[in-house]
Amino acid sequence: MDQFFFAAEVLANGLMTGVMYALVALGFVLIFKASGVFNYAQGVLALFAALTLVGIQQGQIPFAHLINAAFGTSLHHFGWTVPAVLAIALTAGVMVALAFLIEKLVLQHLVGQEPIILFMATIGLAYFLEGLGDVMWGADIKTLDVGLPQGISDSIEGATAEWFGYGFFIDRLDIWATVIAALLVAALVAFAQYTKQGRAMRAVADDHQAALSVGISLRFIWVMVWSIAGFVALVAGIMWGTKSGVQFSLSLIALKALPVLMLGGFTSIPGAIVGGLIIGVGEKLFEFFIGPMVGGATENWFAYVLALIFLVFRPQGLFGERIIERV
Amino acid sequence: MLDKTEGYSTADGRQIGGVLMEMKNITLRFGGVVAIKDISFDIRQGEIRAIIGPNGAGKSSMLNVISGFYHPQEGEVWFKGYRRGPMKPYEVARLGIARTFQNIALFDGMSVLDNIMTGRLNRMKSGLLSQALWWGAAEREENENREQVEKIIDFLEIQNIRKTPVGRLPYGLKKRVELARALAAEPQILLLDEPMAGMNVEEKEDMSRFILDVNDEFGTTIALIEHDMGVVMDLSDRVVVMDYGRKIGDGNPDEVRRNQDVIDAYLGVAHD
Amino acid sequence: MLYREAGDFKTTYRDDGQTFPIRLDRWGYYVTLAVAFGIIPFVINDYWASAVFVPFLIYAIAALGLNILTGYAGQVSLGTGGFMAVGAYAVYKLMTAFPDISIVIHILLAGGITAMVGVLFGLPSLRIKGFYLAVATLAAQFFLVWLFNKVPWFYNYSASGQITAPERTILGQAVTGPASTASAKYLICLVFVFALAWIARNLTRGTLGRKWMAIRDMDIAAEIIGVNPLTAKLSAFAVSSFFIGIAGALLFAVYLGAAEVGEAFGINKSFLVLFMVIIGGLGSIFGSFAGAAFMVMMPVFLKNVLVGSLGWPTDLAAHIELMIVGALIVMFLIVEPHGLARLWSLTKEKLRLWPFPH
Amino acid sequence: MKTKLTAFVLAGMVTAAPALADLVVPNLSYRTGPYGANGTQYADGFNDYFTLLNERDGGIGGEIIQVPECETAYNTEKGVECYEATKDTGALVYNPLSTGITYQLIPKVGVDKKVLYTPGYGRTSAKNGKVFEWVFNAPANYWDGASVAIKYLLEENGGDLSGKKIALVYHNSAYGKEPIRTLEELAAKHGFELNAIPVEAPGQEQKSQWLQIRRDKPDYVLMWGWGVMNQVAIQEAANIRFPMENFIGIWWAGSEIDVGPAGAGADGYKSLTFNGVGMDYPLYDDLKTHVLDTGKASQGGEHVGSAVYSRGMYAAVVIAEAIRKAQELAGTAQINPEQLREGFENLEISTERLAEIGLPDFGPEIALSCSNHGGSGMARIQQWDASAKTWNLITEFTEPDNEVLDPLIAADSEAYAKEAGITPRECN
Repeated sequence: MDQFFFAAEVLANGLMTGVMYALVALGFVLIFKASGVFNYAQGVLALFAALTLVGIQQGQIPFAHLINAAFGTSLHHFGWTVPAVLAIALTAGVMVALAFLIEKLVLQHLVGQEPIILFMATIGLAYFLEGLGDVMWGADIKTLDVGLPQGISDSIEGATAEWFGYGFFIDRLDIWATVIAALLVAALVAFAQYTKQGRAMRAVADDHQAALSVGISLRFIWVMVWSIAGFVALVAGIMWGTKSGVQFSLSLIALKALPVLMLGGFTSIPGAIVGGLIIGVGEKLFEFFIGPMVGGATENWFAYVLALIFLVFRPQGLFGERIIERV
Repeated sequence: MLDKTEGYSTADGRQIGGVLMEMKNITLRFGGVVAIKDISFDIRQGEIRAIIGPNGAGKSSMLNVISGFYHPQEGEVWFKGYRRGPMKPYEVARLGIARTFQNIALFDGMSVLDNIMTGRLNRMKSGLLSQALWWGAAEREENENREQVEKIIDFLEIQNIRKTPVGRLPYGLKKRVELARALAAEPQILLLDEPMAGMNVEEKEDMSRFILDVNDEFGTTIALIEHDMGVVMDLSDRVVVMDYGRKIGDGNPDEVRRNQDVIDAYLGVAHD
Repeated sequence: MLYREAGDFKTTYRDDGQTFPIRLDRWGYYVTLAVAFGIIPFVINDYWASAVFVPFLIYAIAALGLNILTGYAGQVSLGTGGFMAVGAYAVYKLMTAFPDISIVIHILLAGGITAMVGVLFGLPSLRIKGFYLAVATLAAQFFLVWLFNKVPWFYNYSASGQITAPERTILGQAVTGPASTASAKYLICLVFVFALAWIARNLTRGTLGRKWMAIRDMDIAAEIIGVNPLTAKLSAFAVSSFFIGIAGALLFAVYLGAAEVGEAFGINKSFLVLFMVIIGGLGSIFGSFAGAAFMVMMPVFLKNVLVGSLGWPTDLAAHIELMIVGALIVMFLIVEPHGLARLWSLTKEKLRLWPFPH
Repeated sequence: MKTKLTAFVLAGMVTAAPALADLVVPNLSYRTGPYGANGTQYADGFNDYFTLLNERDGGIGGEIIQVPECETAYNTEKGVECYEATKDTGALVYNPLSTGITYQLIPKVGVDKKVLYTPGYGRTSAKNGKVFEWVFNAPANYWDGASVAIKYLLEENGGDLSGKKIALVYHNSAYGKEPIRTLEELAAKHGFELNAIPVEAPGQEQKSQWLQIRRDKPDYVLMWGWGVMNQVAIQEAANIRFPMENFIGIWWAGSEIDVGPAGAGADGYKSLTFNGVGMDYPLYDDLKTHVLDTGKASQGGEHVGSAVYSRGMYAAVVIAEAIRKAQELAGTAQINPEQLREGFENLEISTERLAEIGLPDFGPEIALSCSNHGGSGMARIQQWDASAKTWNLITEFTEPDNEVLDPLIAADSEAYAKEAGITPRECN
């Protein structure tokens, strides 16, 4: 019986981790759908967003280190702090500006290139943003606090202890993250379905040429999806940053999203969500039950191997259409 | 063992041999859609056999069945007197069936010469080690096959573009290179998928001449599908006419031209 | 008119098929070889060997290997780091188990073992294509690294899981271990690079190379003209992994001397080699060398300029270096997506006309 | 134009060499990459102490100390490049703060005749000076750390750990695997049950590991972590309400940034240490006058007094003392690496000497010899006070269980000697 409760607890935690994976994967899917770019920089975007948020919140002077090195000054902070909500809004603004710049300086010049070239360009972009984030805000670990609650939820523990005789430990931050991620996903789906811009975005995803011919501005759509992806990255950055501090490793969550994409398909929003949940639950359960038998630390490869095996049997992914080959 | 059925003589006096390939009651479905419905016909040694029909008639599907790319749900394909089981496309190629494609399927990253050389891949047997060291069989084979390929290059008059990457060629030349690649395989049957599609009159004439010359010079059996009826009638010995996945006519060009069903299909008379 | 093609006629197909059909190219090639074999070994010191030449040569092998798979056969792989690890651990096990056998044989065997592992992980390529395959090869990357970290047999049960290369000699000269000289390390890598580049050239100009390129350019058409996708793809994986395995073996045994799998053969290595191939030029042997040279030398160069010459703090320099590397990669892809190899051939075309541009 | 460019490129490839006359102590640091936050503090402490000596005393024995910094990003290839770039500039000693780079340099320093000093990290069995002539890892190594931690737990439990369950959460790398063998020996000796749980780098996600701990309910958890792994582990431990006072990290899992994100939840967390923390040492008065206030502090002196900064400074202190000793033995201020090695082998840092330096009780006494390159192996426990945001030292320096460790070190170093073909030298 205890085993069952342990499994249930791992499952619950896995589901919540899965939602976070889905959130990161969603950023990938949006950009891939609209521009065919496989955006490796998504993880670094999350890091950059979180760094910017902390920097604005704490009133850090951007590029202080560079200025100090160049002019021998010793600048650090403006000496004010910015309330969380305002800081988040400002950061979102920065992400939109960033999206605009990326479109202007990079994507525009790469129209019509092979997917692999676009992919490599985003890795280059990832390097650049990583360096930029460090130069702008410094490389030390920063604590991020936007007022999200942390720690075990006593009410859930109490309630489950009463019902099952076993108190479930659920992190309140995870609950909040799950709720916010779920809301964000719902909002994005609604946006894509019901707004004019959303429809334009889907039109572009279906057929660039046709979309152009009915008067949709490709550049506008690209700036828009990159902005949305930047915003998604900001949310992901806040969640992960609150948990473990804002630092370099945040950018590695991109690697967690890749198997989710394989499983769900690069173009499917529901695929990203379901894929995220499967990977989240799968890797936690595997590490918890099988991990100790094979020496543990399986989480890095398990998701990939699972996705690989799945793909061998279903090459089009979870929600992809069956591919009919033509000559 | 070739089929024992007698051949026939064409109007221009060429002697056509026995049955080389025979399609027996072929039916092909994609999900619920029937692309080919119970079609039978044969292709004889040395003839130019055309399959025609309006858009969506199932011509391309038929060609894909012959080339082994699609596997029909019902019916049999007989080749050189043996029933051909379900095979991978590359195994079919090794039986001696080569083809061209409607939407040119050349290897854009390679030169014209290399593209044509790929047609001879199945004749090159040197091992990995020999190739790695470029010693013995590998080099000898390369040069021998190069000679064969050069003959085809001369034949199709594309000497001057030998080293050009295929991606840079104009459409008409690409079609010719594709024909060269198929010929390089020295096939028993050459399948041509709309060889004249998208060409201007002059290019069409050139292509017709090459097809006739190939048949004449190498004695290659040719099966082609074509949308343009006029060209086909001048070119082919016998014609199968398809419409909506069914066969509505089969015979020499004159017979087909007189066939009421064929006239209806091409004039767009409603089916009932 | 510096660079001429005219007047260089070939009378046999054999001559026409040679690697450098143009006389000037041939001379350039001989001069490069003469310098590489005849001059550099006598002037090289530890710094140049460790910072530039040895890593350049080893990464050139890895880039050749990945270029065979990705550039020639069209199968994108992000598992290079994992396959290099196979080569490294294979050579380590062989070196310690059979100390009396020549290291050259060990390195070749390590390549062979990696080839087998490569074929195994290449099997999914028959069903999975494009980006899905690229991500799928990450499974190999992560799984292999985990495996070598986890199973003590691979690192001879040492306490920390680090592997250290013992000293081995060729013709009395130490090529691995601490006593190996800069020129010995350089020379063994150079010999491997020379031989493997020659093999890569031979394979890509012949039957196998055409099969790979046919699969790359249009896999369905290739199958219909008679290319068996199974053997074509798996042979690409095998040959590519053979090269990459040798690169991994050399990286560990000759260059690093000691390695820890997660650190030395992590995902960053996969990206690094892929960058080399793409910046150098997909489907080009020269490009593999150019890309490796660029990616090895650029960071060293930037670091020395920023820290050594400008005197910036090291962390700021490192961050700015990261930005410059990233920006250069993006810029390169924008300016010439076909890589340095294409730039080189464009330059040659310009030179052919120079100084008469019209 | 072309020659200019070539000259520029060549200039870029060759580093500027410091004047050969000074004492050169390269600082192979990492201020970027996954462990940059920790590496920065360590490098600052290391730099600042030498800056202090230069500013206040004019160097050591009248010789200015040069500390050229080279960024390794915790990457072994860059580490090798840094080593090669600096080794011909008269470098005396290397301290790369990376187990991976250390393993690479161990064979190299033997040939190039450079001292490798790896306090509290690197290859444990380098303590055996008979095999590792050029490597020093005083005052303590990982096996010492493991043993001191167990000893502390023994004391807590009245000398008996039998039947207790102890879990080891470790960074799945060479560094994290180091203590396992020792802990297994100790488990056999003291009858506790050891459960080793790896965390794959970087360690952003540890839910399943900590749920395993919640299920298995070990009495104590030890941790060998580095970088983000520490922060996440401490937070997850707080989440499963693991009693923090039963959670002990190695010294690399005992800095302010590790406990910071967990906030109040980290209160009571313990870690090993072999150096003091905080600003309550007389030395900091001098540091303030000569380094901080004059704007010469490395990176603006942001981290002065933190645990990792102090450890970097401590490494500099030991190196400086070894240089002093070497100068004394050699009778010249301008020493070479061989002489420095002699200095290390005859190094003695007594409590009095530490007090003289201005760092009373900052580290354990050190006395090295030809055969002992690792010192006494003493370490102590510190505990985090989340409300005051300080580390408090809660034990005195404790000796490890050498009865268990000595045979392990002998076995491991002999295995290395055999593999590398080294004949251990005689020491008398």
